[in-house]
This record gives sequence, structure tokens and C-alpha cells, in this order.
Amino acid sequence: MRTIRYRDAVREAMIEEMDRDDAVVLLGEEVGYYQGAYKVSEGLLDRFGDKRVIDTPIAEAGFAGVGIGAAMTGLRPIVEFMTWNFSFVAFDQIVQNAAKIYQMSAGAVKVPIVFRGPNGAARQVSSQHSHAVEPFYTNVPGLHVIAPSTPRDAKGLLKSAIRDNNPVVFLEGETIYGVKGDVLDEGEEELIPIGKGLVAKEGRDVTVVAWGRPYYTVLEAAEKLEADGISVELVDPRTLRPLDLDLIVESVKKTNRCVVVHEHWRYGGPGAEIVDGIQREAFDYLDAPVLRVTNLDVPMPYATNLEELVLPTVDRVIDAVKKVCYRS
Amino acid sequence: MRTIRYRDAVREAMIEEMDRDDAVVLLGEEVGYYQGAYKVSEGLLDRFGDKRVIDTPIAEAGFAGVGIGAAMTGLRPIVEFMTWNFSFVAFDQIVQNAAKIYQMSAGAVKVPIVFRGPNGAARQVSSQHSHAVEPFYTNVPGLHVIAPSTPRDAKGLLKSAIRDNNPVVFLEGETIYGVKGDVLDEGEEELIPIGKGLVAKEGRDVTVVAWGRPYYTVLEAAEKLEADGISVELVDPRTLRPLDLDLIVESVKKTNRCVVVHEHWRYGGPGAEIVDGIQREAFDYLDAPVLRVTNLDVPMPYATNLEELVLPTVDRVIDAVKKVCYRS
Amino acid sequence: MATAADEVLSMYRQMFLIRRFEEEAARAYAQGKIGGFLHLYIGQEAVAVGANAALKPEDYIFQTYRDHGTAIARGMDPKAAMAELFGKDTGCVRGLGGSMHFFDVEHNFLGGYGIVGGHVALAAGAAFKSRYRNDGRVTVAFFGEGATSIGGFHEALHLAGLWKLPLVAVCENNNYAMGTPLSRTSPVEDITKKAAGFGMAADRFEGHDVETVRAGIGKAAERARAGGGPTFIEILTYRFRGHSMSDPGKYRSREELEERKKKDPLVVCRGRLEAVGVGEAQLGEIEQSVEAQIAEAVKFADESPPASEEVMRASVYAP
Amino acid sequence: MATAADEVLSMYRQMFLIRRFEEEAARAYAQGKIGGFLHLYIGQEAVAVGANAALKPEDYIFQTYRDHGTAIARGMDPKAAMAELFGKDTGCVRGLGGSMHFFDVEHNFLGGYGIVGGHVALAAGAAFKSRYRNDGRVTVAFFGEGATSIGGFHEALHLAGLWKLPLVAVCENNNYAMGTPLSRTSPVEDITKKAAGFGMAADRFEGHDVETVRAGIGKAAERARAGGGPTFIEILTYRFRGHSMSDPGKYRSREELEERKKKDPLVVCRGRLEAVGVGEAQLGEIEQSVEAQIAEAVKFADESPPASEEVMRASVYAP
Ligand SMILES: Cc1ncc(C[n+]2csc(CCOP(=O)(O)OP(=O)(O)O)c2C)c(N)n1
Ligand SMILES: Cc1ncc(C[n+]2csc(CCOP(=O)(O)OP(=O)(O)O)c2C)c(N)n1
Ligand SMILES: [Mg+2]
Ligand SMILES: [Mg+2]
Repeated sequence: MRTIRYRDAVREAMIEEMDRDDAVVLLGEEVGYYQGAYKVSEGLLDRFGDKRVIDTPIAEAGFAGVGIGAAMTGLRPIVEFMTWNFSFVAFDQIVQNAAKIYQMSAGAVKVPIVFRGPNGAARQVSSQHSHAVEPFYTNVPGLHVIAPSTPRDAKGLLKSAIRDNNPVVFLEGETIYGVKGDVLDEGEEELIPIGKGLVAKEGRDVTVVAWGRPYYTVLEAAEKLEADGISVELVDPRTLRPLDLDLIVESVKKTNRCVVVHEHWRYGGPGAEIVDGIQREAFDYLDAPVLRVTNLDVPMPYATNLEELVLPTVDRVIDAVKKVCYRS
Repeated sequence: MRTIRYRDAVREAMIEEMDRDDAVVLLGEEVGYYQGAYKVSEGLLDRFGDKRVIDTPIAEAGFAGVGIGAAMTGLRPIVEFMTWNFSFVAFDQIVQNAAKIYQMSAGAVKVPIVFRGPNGAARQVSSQHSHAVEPFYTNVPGLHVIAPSTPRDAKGLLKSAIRDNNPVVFLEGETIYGVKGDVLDEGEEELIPIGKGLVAKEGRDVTVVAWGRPYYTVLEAAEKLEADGISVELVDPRTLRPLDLDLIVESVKKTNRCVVVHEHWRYGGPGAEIVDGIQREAFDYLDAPVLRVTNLDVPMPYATNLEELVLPTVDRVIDAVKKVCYRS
Repeated sequence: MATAADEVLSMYRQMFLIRRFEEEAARAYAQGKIGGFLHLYIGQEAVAVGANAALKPEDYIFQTYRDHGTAIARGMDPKAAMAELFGKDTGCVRGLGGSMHFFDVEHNFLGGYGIVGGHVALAAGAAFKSRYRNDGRVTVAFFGEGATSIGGFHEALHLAGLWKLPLVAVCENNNYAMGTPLSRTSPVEDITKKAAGFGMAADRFEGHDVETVRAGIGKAAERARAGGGPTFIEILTYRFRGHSMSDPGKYRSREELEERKKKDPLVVCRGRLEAVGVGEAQLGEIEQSVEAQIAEAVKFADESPPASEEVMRASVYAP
Repeated sequence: MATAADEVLSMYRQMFLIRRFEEEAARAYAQGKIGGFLHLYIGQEAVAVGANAALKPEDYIFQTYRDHGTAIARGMDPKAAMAELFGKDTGCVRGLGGSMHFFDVEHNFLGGYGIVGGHVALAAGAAFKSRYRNDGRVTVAFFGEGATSIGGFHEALHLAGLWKLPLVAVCENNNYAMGTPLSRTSPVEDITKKAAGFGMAADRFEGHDVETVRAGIGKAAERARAGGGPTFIEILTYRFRGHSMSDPGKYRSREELEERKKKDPLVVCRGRLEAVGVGEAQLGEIEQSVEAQIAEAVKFADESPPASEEVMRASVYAP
């Protein structure tokens, strides 16, 4: 085992897959000469050259579409969105083309492409740059949506995503790029299966489901809750579409209580989908309604004091957990 | 009372509001000389002239943005998307600009604009033309999302939407444009409040929540269920954001059972949000898990026999209702 | 080796086949055998046929929803095409796509697309792959003049121009986007003016003469194949039917339509053939064989089994 | 009536004010008083100031996230600007927007926008309103050369050209989109080549001389006001700092930067003033008054109350 940062795990996955398959190319703004806006693709241009690491103009719909067309004809492009906020101008390409072409060709043409980049709020980048886009892409059949929380999952899942024959929406996080975690040693390969969740921390009293940045908020809250004698089981779905509902339900059947914590706005999305699945599959096991801790329902403000109010906080997680445990 | 078609109700609302306020203009493809792709704007060009009824090139992002900029500076544009499938190329304008500018100006600039057009499947228009877009827009704070089922609600809610000072996503339906229903007589004005649902049909045994095309599927199913001695209460939210959860919960507290029927794909969206709200607010009243009847999780196929499988059917609604009633 | 006359003859046959296919499709639509949107190519046949004649089998083609003519010119079996319109399991995409979404990988016809401008970037992507693999293929993207206002068109051609991709961007300017004439949707009447902004070679010619089209597309394809980069081509054409079956076509006069029909690509080509001495007998023979082919296609579509649920469910995610 | 020299003097003051504001903002950022993205306008001051001088108070302006200079040139109080950067309740948008999203309705500065190309259509919309209301206003949309590749730019200008809107589209070509030079993002080096495709008048000039800018924008604004339609203007300028505070600027050489600094708009303007006899004393006085204004702005921002939760909650939906 080695300890590396999330950003390095993403880079290692790209390097290993590009080493093994010359059909893999990376397209995006500033991914080459600039070494990546968040330094995720640092060194890739030197290693693979500008034929495989391509700086694009600011034209997300255009280069997403180019990636899809290239995927249709035999390449396996990785398309980096500098942040997922900028995927909205490419929304049509992802929903109408990437997700549909396998069906439109009656299975004759595959679209092996990965769209990746940081999702959710960074720090004080305000309303137009702080979107958590899970609700928009998880709704769409034909897409896989992956949101790894740790370096190990980021590496293992990105490798699987690149080898997968379907379009994948791969959600990273600017605020977790610096998080350190264990990954296998050089040379040891790990492919983490798409669609399998993980019990990140075992517990007895309440199941908490979280991914991405809130995953760490929950770990912090869990520690404080242990002190109060409440044992939290953290389930990380890792993949949001397809969702590993079985794993979540299994945990809830054990704890009989659940809180879902996510950064995306509360209306709909994986947050609501998970609750729907739990109340349906574990109805007779629930001792309390499933609660959610989410971003406040406002466009993200700039000021730190306000941004901290909007994001799911440790305190709000603790309150929700106590509530489903009927404690306070 | 008069009986008119849904399509005419939408037109009447636009005519009345354009008569009353010259800040209201209509922009869209084929809305003028062609009289509207679905004849919703028939006669408007003659009545208001091409200064107020504007045929646009095929540039949804462009004319949506023009509408937003015009709304920022004093007009109250109605922007017609020929169908909501084409709103995806304007997704950024709706999410990043229309929904944010009131906040970005700290409340100094309002964006009174209505985006409207047919939502969901028509008949055999296949994968790229059959999207139910509720999940994409209901997630976004700053937007109102309205999905009227009947001519009366379409007229009263569109009038309210045009007068509202916020961006409104107004979802009609190609397959219900021909549906007839009662509206008030000429000269009698009705403004239906945004955010208020309606008990469309009272019942005792089970609450069914539905809007748009499935609303009629449920009415049909309800009749058959009466024959089996199951009394269905149909709740039509009418507005999806903000959602009238109180009304739904109130009904469920009476019936203790609920089925949500919708055309949008099952993952997330209003369907899941409604279930989340019910299990939270009516937890102790539920005698069965809340079930959902939705489009199958596939891109819409062309062939009729398959399209009928994909859409929520009367039979699937009946099965779900019986299931929550533990009957079969 | 085929003589010039033989080549024209076979192009005439293709155009006639497309014309008759579309007429039968219209009839079947009226009979309720076809549903959804049906956009006919009648009047534009010389574009698809001339373009195909200028290309190699391995070249890629992307088209809009008005795709029957191009698919058939490319070599799609009319049986598979008609069966698709009928929503049958034997259709070119098993009844999943219908009229707007033909697809034929075998003939490198990479799809008919429903979102205006959305497929142009896909074509640029195929060209990107060809440059990356240096496989000598050319990609042709067809789109209507109505698409030149949308961002997808701009971004795709901006990238193609910047990266000098082996792409031929063909604007089929039939002067109408549904009911709206170009004059009300474009600030420029000569669309090739946009090519300058993409740093792209441009060409512009009328599309009723299949030989003119073949020559024009041929020049651009050669340029692309030789590494000379993309070309923007505006082809002035016209559709004789409405935008789709639901369009009464009130926006244009009968006179305008009659005037344009004088340039019917089939009539023009037939005249050319007669001029070089191809006799009525030979032409009649060809037309008969086409009639037989069309009749067979309709029969095949009629008798084919309906689209299958398993195929539908298996076509969402690839293994 | 102000003499020519007075006008230049006041433009010099504005440029100096912007320069000093940006320098203090950079310092405050280093001190952690400002967070998020901070894009400085240093080097481009003559564009905002010259443009504003050519416009009327009632004209509308839309800018990108690189918006401090334009907002201040338009008349925004540096106190409200600095307080916004500090995330305070007294900021121009109450601390909700920060550096990228200045807004000042009173001065018809209709916002700084974060999505490249996304605001150009908004500007066209304001111009659409002006044409509809015949209110004689002109709207100016500023965007970087990096925006000319994106669809939003194309669609907005396509519509403006088609509808002859009173719009001045100003491309501030500082040669870099973050770390990427124009040569790697655009197939054309002369961006005005795109204007032909929009059926639009075009102009192109260097932006280090505030008087050149004022004249160029003035001509376009007059054309728009007179009903002559939109103009596309490419202004060749340069930013002396990184794209944002996090950018080390490795993609350009020190030599290139030094070379361009010889055309520092403030130096050029100061020289012009001295040439026409404006003395050191008078200039020093102006600069002192600016220093005082900046110091006051920082003090004001420091001492202002933090952004308010009620304002945040009240700014989602309008009554
Ligand atoms: C983005 C988008 N907006 C609107 C439509 C609806 N629509 C379908 S075809 C069409 C007209 C297209 O005209 P043109 O590009 O000239 O092609 P033609 O039909 O003439 O072949 C429109 C507006 C669409 N399919 N996609
Ligand atoms: C649609 C979109 N894609 C990417 C970005 C990230 N981004 C912010 S600024 C920028 C460069 C813009 O350069 P230019 O347009 O020349 O303006 P400048 O910064 O030079 O003033 C990029 C890529 C964005 N904001 N929006
Ligand atoms: Mg056309
Ligand atoms: Mg720039």
C-alpha cells in the first residue's frame, strides 16, 4: 500500500490506461501545456504528446461531441470538463447523443467515453461555479454515473470507467483532490466494479449514506457521535447509476435507521432516489423516517460565512442522526 | 363555463396577458407565420404583429438568452421551445442565468420569463424527442416548474406564470393538447396560484399522485378500480416546484396508501421527491410502502408496441394500486 | 471499368430508387403503417447520390433526421429501411429508431439525428479518429441551412478548422427550416460567408445536377484525404414535399414549387442520359427493376415481425 | 464644457483607480481577506475606461468574470466593490457574488458572468428590449477572445446580426484563454473574420490607448443608436497578471510580458497628458486622491458587517 492524493490517483488511472491502450486520449481545456487547471493531468502531455493529450478551445459541446464521435469510431476518449458546471453547455451532447447512440444503432455502435472533472462547490466560487450535478445525469438511462470518495476508489473506478463500453459521468471534487488515502503499490492493478457500493465504516445504530465531499463530513460527525454512544455505519454507494440499493437496504435492515447526506440540491436526485428505494425495500424495518442532510435550496453564495451555512455541516449531520435515533 | 381544448387554453392565456401588458412578447421557432408547430400560437401573429410574436432561428440557447436579457431589462417574454427536448441546448441559459440572476444581482434585477412547450413523449417520435424533463429543472432553486394537466389549470397557471416575477418552466403535452375541459367564460378571469395542488378526484382507499399525461391514465385506472371496490383519490400537484407537499401528505394521512405515477424516468425527479416527502411527513400513517409507476428505464423506442410498454399504462397503475392495498 | 454513362445511369437508378421509396413511405404513412415524424427527401436526391458517388465505402457519413435518401444512396437495403419505418424487428435499427434514426454501420452510415446541429460534432469526432489513426478516411456531415444558426454547428466547424480534420461539412440549403425561409433565419444569404470564420475552404453550387454534386464533393473529399483539411460546402437544393407529413406547406406558393420542380434532379439526369443516347427501353427497364425492389420492400416490411422487447432492453447499456 | 485634456485626465484617473484597486485586491487576496477566483484587469484598463467614455449613462454593459475594471469605470463605488470582494453585506451584491459577479443596476452595469459566452445573448436581449421600446439605448457586451469558440457567442451574434440589434460586441483579445494562446484555440488569427458570417460591421484596433478605444466604441455606439445595427469589435489588449490569482503564468515568457508592458495604458496616457502640458503636480494630486479613495475602500470593506443569511434566503425568488 501507498498513500497518495485523490488527484494523483485520478492521474495514475489515466496514465495506466493510456499506457495499456493507445485508443485512450484525453481532451479538455488546459489539460496539456497548462498541466490541468487543477493539476490532475500534470505530466501527461510530456508522457503522451499532444496527439493524445489535447488542449481544446472553450467549446464543451463541441469537444464533448468530438469525443463521442471518436468513441463511436474506435477511440476511448476521456473528456475533461474543467468543472462540471461547464457541462451544462454540453448537456445536449451527453443526454441526446452519448446516452442514446447505443440504442439508436440498435447495439451496433458503442460509445466508450468518460466525462470527468470536479463536481460540487470548491471554495467561494459562488453561484455559477458550485453545482453538484448528480441529479441531472443520474436520471438518464444509457449513462453510468460514478462519484468516488477516496483515492483508491477514484483510481479503481476510473480504470473501470475507461474500459467500460458505455458513456460514464465521472464526478471528482476540487475540495477532495488533496485528500490522501491508501492505494495498491505500483504494478498491482485494481479494477473496482461499476455499480458496487462499500460499507466504508461499520456501525450498529444508524446507516448514513454519503459520497464525495460529504463522505468526510459524515466521518467527522460519526466520531463525535461515537462519543455520544451512537454508532454510525457509513455506506458509500461509489456508483450512483446503477445504484447499489441492495447494499444500502441490507445496512438499513440492520440499523433500522437511515440518514442520506449529499451536496446536491434536495429536490430529487440520488438523495431522493435512495430514500425511495429504502422505504420500498426496507419498509418494515424502519424505526424512523429516513432523513436527508443537503445543501440549502439556494444558489451558492460567495461569502464564506454563508457558504458554510449552505453546505451540509457536521452539526447538521449530527442533528439528523440524533433525530432518527429519537435522541437529542 | 365553456369546454375548450388544452391547446386553446394555453393560447387564450397568452392572448389575454398580451392584451393586458405590452411587455409580454412571444419568441420561438415557427410561432408566427407558421402559427406554431402544434398550432398553440395560432392567430397570434395576426393579432399582435411580428414585433411581439417573433419567429426565431434554430438557436435555443441564443433566443432563451435573449429572452432572459429582455426580462432583465423590463420585458416579460414567453419563450416557446418547440418541444422541451430542444431545451437541452439551452440548459446552461436556464440553469446558470435565468435561475441565478435574481441572486447574482442581490435581488435588484428580476427575471420574469416563461419557458413553455410540450413535454414528454408524443407518439412514436423515439429516443431524442420523447423526454420528460421534470427531473432536470425541478432540482434548480430559482425556477418555478409548472405541469398543468387540464385546460383550466393550463390557462390559469400560465396567466399566473406570465405575471410572476421569476423564471418559470411551463410543461405542456403534445398528447394532451387535444384534451377538452371546462374553463371560465370569456371575460371571467381566473389566476390559479403557483404552488397549489388540487384533489382532482376524491377517494377513500389510496392516494395516487399524477400530472400531465399520466393524470388521464390514472383517471382511467381509477374507474376500473372502483369496479373492484377500490376508491382512488387523485392528487394533481399542478406545480412541481414549489411542491404542495402538504396537500399530498394530508391525502395520504387519510388513505394511508400512495402510488406516484409519472412519465419521467424513475431515477430521482419529482417522483422520488414526493415519495421522500411522504415517508418523512406521513411515516406513521403509511400502511404500505409508496410505490411508483414510471416510464421504463430505456430511451424511448419508435415502434408503437414498444412505446406502449415504456409509458405508464392503466394496467401498471392498477397493479401498483392493488399492491399497496395488499389486494390482487 | 464503368463508362461515364454507366456511372450516371447507376446514379439515376439510385435517385429513382430513393424517389420511389419516399413516395411509398408517404403512402404507407397515410395508411397508418408508419408513425411519428416522416421527413421526405424528394427533390434533394442528387445531393445524397452525388455525394456517395464521390466517396469511398470506408468513408463516414452523418445525416439529419431527413435521412432515408442518404442511407439508401449509401447502400442500405430498402427492405431494412422500409421495415424500420414500419417499426419492425427487421428494420435497420430493429424498429427502435424509425424514420429519423436510420443507422447502417456496414455501410458507414453513422446515423440520422434529430437534434439540429447536434450531429456535426460527432462527424468531426469521426474525422478526429481518422486523423489520429491516419486511416485515410473522410467524414461527411450533412445538415440543413437551418442548422447554421445553432451553436453546435459553430463549435464543430470551429474545431474542425482549428485541427484541420478530414471533414466535409455539407449544408443542404433547401431554403426552408420547417416553414421559415433562410431570409428570416440568417443574417447572410450566402452561408459560405461563415466558413471564413472557421478558416476553412468553401464551395457553393446548385444541387439538382448529380454530376455537379459528385464533382464538388469529390474535390473536397480529395482535399481532406490529402491532409488539406475540412471544406464547407453549401449546396442549393429544394424539397418538393412539406417539412414532414404534418406540414401543409402554406409558407410557399404553388408557383415557387412548380418553378423549382423544373429542376427536378431526376428529370435533369434522365434528360442528360437520353442526350447521350441511353434509350427509353433501357431506362424503362431500370425503372421497372426499381418498382419491383420497392414492392418487395413494402411486402417485406408488412410481413416482418414487430419490434422486440428484448432488443429494446438490451440496447440501453453495452456489455 | 470639459476640454479634451480634462476628459483624458478624468479617464486617466479612472484607469489609475482601477489599477490601484486591482493591486490592493491582489494584496488582500494574499492576506486571505478575499477568496474564490480573482481575475485582475491590470493591463486592460483602457478598454473599460475608453468604452465607458463613449457611452451614455443609460446604456447597458455586460461583462465576464473579469469585471472589476468595467464596473468601476461605469461608476461603481470602490467601497462597494472592495466590500464585495471581502464578502461583506455592504458589497455591490451584498457579498453573494464576489469577484466574478459584480452587479450595479444604478449604473446599468448588468453583471459579471462566469460562464464563457453565456452572457452575450443576455446583452443581445437587452438590445432587443431597446429596439422593442425604441428607448435609444445601446448595449455593450464584453467577452474574451477565448469565448469566440463557443456556441453562445455564435448564437447571440447570429441573432443580433439578423435582427439588427443596437449591440456592440467587444472582444477583449488579450491573446490568452487561461494558459492557451489564441493560436491554439482559433483557426483564424483575425477574429473579425467571424463578423462576416453574422452580417455585421466589424472593427479591430489596439487597446492600450484609451482615446483610440473611446473613438472606436463611439463609432459603433453611434451606428447602433442610429439604427445601423450591431458591430463586432476586436480590441487587441493584454493582461499583465495571471489569468487568476492561482495562475503562475508559465505559458508566456518574461520577455513577452516586459515587451507588452511598454504599452501599459496608464504610461501611454500619462505621457500623452504630460505632452499636452499637464504637470506632474496635477497628476500627483490625482494619484494622491485615488490612493485616499482606495485606502478608504479597504477600510470600509474591512469594517463592514459580514454577508447576511436573510439576504441570501431572500434572493432566490422574487416577490
Ligand atoms: C435544437 C433543435 N431545435 C428545434 C428542432 C425542431 N426542428 C426539427 S427540423 C427543424 C428545421 C430544420 O431545418 P433545416 O436545418 O433547414 O433542415 P431541413 O429540415 O430543411 O432538411 C426544426 C426547427 C430540432 N430538431 N432541434
Ligand atoms: C463554458 C465555460 N468553460 C470553461 C470555463 C473556465 N474558464 C474560465 S475563464 C476561461 C478562459 C477565458 O478566456 P478569455 O475568453 O480569453 O477571457 P479572459 O480570461 O482572457 O479575459 C476558462 C476556460 C468557463 N468559465 N466557462
Ligand atoms: Mg432547410
Ligand atoms: Mg483572453
